[in-house]
Amino acid sequence: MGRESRRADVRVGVARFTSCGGCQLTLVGLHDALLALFERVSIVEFAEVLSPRSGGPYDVLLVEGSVATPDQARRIVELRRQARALVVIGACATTGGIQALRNWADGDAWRAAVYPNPEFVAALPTSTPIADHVHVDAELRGCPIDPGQLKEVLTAVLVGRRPQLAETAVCAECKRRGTPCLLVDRGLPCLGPVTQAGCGAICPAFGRACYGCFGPVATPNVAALRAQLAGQGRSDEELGRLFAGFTANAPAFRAVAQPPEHNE
Amino acid sequence: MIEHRFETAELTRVEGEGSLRLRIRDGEVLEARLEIFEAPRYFEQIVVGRTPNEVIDIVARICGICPVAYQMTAVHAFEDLAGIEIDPSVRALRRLFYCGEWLESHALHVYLLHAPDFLGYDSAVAMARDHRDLVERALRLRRAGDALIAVIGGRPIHPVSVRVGGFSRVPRRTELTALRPLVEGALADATETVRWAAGLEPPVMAREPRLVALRDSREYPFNAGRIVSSDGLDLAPTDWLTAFEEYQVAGSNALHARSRDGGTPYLLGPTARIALAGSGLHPLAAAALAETGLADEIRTNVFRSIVARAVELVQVAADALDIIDAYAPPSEPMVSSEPTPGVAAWATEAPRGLLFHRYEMDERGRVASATIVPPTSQNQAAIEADLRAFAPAIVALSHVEATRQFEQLIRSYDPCISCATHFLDLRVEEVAR
Amino acid sequence: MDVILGTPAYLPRTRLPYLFTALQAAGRRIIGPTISDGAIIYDEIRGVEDLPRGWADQQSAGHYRLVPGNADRYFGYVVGPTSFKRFTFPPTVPLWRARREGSEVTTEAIEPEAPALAFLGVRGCELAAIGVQDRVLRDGFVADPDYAARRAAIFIVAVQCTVSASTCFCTSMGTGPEVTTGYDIALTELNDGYLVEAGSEAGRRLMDTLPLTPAESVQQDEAKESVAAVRRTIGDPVAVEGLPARLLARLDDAGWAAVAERCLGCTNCTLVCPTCFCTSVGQVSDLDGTDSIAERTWDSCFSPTFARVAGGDFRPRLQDRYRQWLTHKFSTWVDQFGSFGCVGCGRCVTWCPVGIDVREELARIAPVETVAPVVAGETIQRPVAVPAAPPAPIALPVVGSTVSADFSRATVTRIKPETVDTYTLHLTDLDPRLLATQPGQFVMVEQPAFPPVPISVSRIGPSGIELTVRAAGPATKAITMLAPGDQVSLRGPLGRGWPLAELDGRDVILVAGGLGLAPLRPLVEAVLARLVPSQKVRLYLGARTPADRLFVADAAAWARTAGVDFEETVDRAGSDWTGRVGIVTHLFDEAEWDGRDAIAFVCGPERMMQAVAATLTRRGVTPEHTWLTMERHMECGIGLCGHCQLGRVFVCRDGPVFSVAELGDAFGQEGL
Amino acid sequence: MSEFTGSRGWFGDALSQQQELRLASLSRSASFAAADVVAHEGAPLTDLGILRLGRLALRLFVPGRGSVTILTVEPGDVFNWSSVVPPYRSSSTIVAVEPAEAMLIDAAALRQALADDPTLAAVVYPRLLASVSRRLQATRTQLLDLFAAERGSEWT
Repeated sequence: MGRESRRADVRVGVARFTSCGGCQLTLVGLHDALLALFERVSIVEFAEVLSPRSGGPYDVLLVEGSVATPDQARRIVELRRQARALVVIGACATTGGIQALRNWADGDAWRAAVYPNPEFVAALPTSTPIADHVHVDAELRGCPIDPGQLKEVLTAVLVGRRPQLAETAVCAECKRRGTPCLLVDRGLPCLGPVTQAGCGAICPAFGRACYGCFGPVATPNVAALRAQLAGQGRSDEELGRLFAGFTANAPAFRAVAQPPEHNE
Repeated sequence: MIEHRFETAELTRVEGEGSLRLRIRDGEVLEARLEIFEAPRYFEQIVVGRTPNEVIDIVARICGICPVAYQMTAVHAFEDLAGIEIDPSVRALRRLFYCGEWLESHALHVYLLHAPDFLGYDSAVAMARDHRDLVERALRLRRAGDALIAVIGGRPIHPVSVRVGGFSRVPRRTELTALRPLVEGALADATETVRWAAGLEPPVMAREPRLVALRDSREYPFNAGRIVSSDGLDLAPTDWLTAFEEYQVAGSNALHARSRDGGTPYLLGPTARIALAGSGLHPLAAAALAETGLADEIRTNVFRSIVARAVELVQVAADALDIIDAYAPPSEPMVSSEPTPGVAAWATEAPRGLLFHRYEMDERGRVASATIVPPTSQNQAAIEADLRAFAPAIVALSHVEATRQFEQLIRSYDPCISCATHFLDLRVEEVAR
Repeated sequence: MDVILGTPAYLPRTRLPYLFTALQAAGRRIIGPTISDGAIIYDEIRGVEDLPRGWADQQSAGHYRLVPGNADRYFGYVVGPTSFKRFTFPPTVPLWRARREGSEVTTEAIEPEAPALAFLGVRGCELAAIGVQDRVLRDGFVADPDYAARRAAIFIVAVQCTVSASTCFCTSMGTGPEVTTGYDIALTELNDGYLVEAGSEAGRRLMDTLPLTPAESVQQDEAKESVAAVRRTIGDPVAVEGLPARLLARLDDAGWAAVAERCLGCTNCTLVCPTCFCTSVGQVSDLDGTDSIAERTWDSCFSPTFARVAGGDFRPRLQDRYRQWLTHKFSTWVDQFGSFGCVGCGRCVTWCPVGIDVREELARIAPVETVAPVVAGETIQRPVAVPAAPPAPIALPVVGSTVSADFSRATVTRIKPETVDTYTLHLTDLDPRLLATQPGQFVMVEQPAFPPVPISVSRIGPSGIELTVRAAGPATKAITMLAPGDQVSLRGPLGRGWPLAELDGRDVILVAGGLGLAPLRPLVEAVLARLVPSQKVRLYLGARTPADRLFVADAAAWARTAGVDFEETVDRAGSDWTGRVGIVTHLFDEAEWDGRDAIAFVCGPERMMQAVAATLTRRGVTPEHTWLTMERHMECGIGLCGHCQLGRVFVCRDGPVFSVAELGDAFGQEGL
Repeated sequence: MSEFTGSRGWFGDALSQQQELRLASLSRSASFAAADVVAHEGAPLTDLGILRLGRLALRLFVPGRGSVTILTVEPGDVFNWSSVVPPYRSSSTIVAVEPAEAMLIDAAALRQALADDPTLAAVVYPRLLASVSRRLQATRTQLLDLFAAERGSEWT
């Protein structure tokens, strides 16, 4: 039935928008699976690691980063046309990233604050997720993405099955890992109950509160968590900052996120 | 009149987005510019109003390759301001943490980004077909680096445990000793990497660059030391700004750094460290370097920087083993601290060279303003100077070959444009009129 | 001293290390209380120095702190976030490995690991919890081999509670504080040492090796009194009398939405619960998908995907999920396993980040004085008459040769397209048990790298069976892409089929919608094979369009059979279709027949079955004689994973065929 | 006219003899051959129909998809019920898919009769409403598209 042949020429691309590059580097972090992947697919675009760039069309295009310049807004539309499946990877691509905090501010002011000659800087006043611009077929959350989840998505694409990606809250991973709840036993402001799992509940296992880098679960009860944290004596300002993190621009968090005032 | 114009569309195998613009007329270099058009992310602004621990989380995101460098620089700046004495075990763990990042970063650059230039492949994928062993070695080294960062910080990229005063959690001794076989393997791989790299044939080049690095009397520089240069500079790690400044290059998103003495270009990174702080090398790394007989050429020929990186791979693997063996967990993972107003500044050695942070902290202990100077923006001037010097010899070659060598030159600096905003787009276009 | 079962002895505190030595000498690793991350958890401990000596735990809803307690005591705490299920039912367990080489498929069970462990410090509520899980996972319908193996390797050292927390309610649930049964050794911590009792022969033998002295009566009295004091302190916070029925009567209570306002849906309550057993199976495969390992992990009825199927979600709202959890623990668990699912340990109260207290929710939603008030105009009309009292517990299907939890291989010999996306696979080389499949039963079809898919058997022949599959998602699509000669792995036959014994010469009404005809086809064939002249068979089929009709040739033959009334309709058609267009209930809502002595079998989408059942009721068919097959998210197919629960039943285990009477309130209830 | 009354009549036992005669006086029998068009979508209706035999298809024209049959009228069903509701135009095209026989009631006269005789209206309207209601229920169910295949993402 051609189970083997039908996957031989899978063209995979990796494209980067506004980001730190950490999510695409996660590919390199797949270690042995990376070599297996090299043998299994043609990586036709991955500028930061490979030189030859044959471009599209792509069977799978992994897109990292947010849309933050006018040129990127045009480029993503073109890439979408060339991609059969477009998978967005990471907090920047799925929510706009930490740089989306500019969406709260006057973008020009921020530009002027950092650059002496802001007129040379071609940037949009907002940083937005890829899905705000084109249809996306799947998303990998996280800042950065989890190597296991990346491997799962690539395997699922090659095998032709649905990627198995957790949709529970981080709490479920804490419990499986055996980490006691930090909200309960230390009163820490943990975003785990409203944050999507997938990281393996790293932060609580390392003694600190989850800061929401995988973004909100599908139906987060942010209001209830916020009320609980406020009831423990936290100020509105602190709670606003708590949600103004790496996925602040995800709608459920955006509603309550408030980045600190800046000196402009 | 012949004008050669090189504009690479997008420089590949470098971290970030930028381009090279080179114009040569009748053998004279009119313009040599590394352009960075990475979309800006305004990190200096994002950190305003944040607490030190929030800053540590945020600045990691400047770079997916060297997040540890950003976290380490920031945490030491804040601890310096607050006058916190950290536990010696925490200090050792931070050094181990940084060793992990150097392993990762150097292994990636040496084998996956840079080696194909020397061996005549256009990518590691192509190289892997003939030299699977090299790629496997790279991945083993990276695995060791990833494991070291993850055991301390939870994950290899954007680790989570660094806090002002220590770590939110420290590993148990058994967790570290479990990694020993992996790191021993990395040491063997690193030692082999030095031999292999020394045997690579570089293009000819000889110049005497100005070098800047941290130097510490006790050890090879990571988190501590004084800022020194090949021409006699000697500053506290907090005082970078007294000798250097940042400026924005016209037509670019990048802020470059230059020396206040009139802008003499200077070079950071493995070459500078070995030249200026080589006395602190681990005996195994020093022996590996001596065996190559290339201690001088590393400095004068930037194409030999791959050897310097390889020596540093030995350095960090050997260093890591020593730290693991001597490790005893601190009594408390973290000492507490109070919000402190004032100026927090520090410099550490990122894999690519000296990284400087400076934060003005308001009366609540929140960031009022920030200056972050990554190594690549400091190296930029040196890269452009080298391009300028190197161009006339290369321009006679075929366009394809010339382009390849230009790219190889740029890659020799391991530029991280993500950091510098932070990418190179090398639009190579030759125009003869 | 000679240890006699049931006669307590005494171990001075200074000699407690001997217990560790004795257990370790017996080749056991010890799992017991130790401090980690600010809480007393259960983990491997090596000696008394790992115990939380001198620490107590302060607990209330959403709050836990370690505080200094009686400095000498090792067991001066109550319970922490871990439960011993972590070691009998670990968070992740590999179940089977599946491989494909060419057309050949192998599926091998992975041998359970069963380390010899000693649990130290098991409280009364925790012993009860182990007992509850024993009934679910070991002594139930199908035993979970991994659980059974691990459980058999456990030695239990119980410790009587001499302190309690504000969150405790074991007294109400009848599980504590006294440790009464199920242990090998039980300790009671006294001022200077331990009262030690053997609860099993193994316990007695171990006690023989300890430096015990006879227990004095004053020590025995002190032990009794300290436990009795705990009982008095806890009181009786939950009124359990009649609780299952009270809760089921309140499925429509506004309180569910109210608690959902506060509930984070985080899964903490279920995962700290020592009895919750819901799991999901994931496939870990190579890049080619030819080699995969199925891993079972802890899941929760609060997970967004838990009740999801290809077409939607049976419990889309947080209030649906909370109601599922609470009603399962305190009501439907009793129907399914003969006890409450709650042991009153209070973990779900303490470890809820927002401090939702089940005791308060139960009192608010199902108060004792409740006699479900009926207010005119406020009752909810359901399409089917709802019995006033909860129906009797459901008889489990006959277990035996008709249900098989093992995987076996079969070969695809033919694939026949039925519609544009639906195919019928003919399978041969079957395990003989599959040839004994009853109409209405199903199989789990497993392919390497894909999740197993429940498929109803659409024909049972002398040498093979047929499966009719719609390519609704990747896993079902992969099945439809198999070729003749390919093997598949099957687990089955599973579930309870159509009650053929109930036919009894009655008139038969069969109603199918869409793919629902697949599980009905073997029934139609069985009915027609035993048709007696006095019997009428009325067959009503609905489909989306003429092109979506299944088994067209079979249907034509049925229509020609004497004694069969055959009608079919489609939802819409082109102008070339001269048959009926409209909904399936219109085929018989104005018919002449009287359904009072008839038996009806219905299969189709749930909303369609509700309409059909309502129409059949109006035509006189009784709820007891109206049989349906239900769809829910099936993951294991053998009643062990919890996904397909529908009120009092598990669809895979107790069904998928149910009578409307059996389902009662659950049929057509939103969010169940 | 037994079509109107009695246990098998369309209006059941509710019609008085006088009312039955009145209705009968407005009615006539009609037969249709297969493929005969009984009504055109949007066209004025002159008769209310009650099908006795055969099958009528209610069709809507969908540009690009042609004529779609959304419902069939079976013996005992009413058709052209729009003839008693303004604007008295057919809401679909009605085609006989097999030879059919129907009772047609003059719509204008019926409307007048119903206006004149509230007791007649009190019998006819509920019956008509029951029939329309049943059809509405069916339409709702069809709208749910219960038998539709679930649509997943193309590649997953």
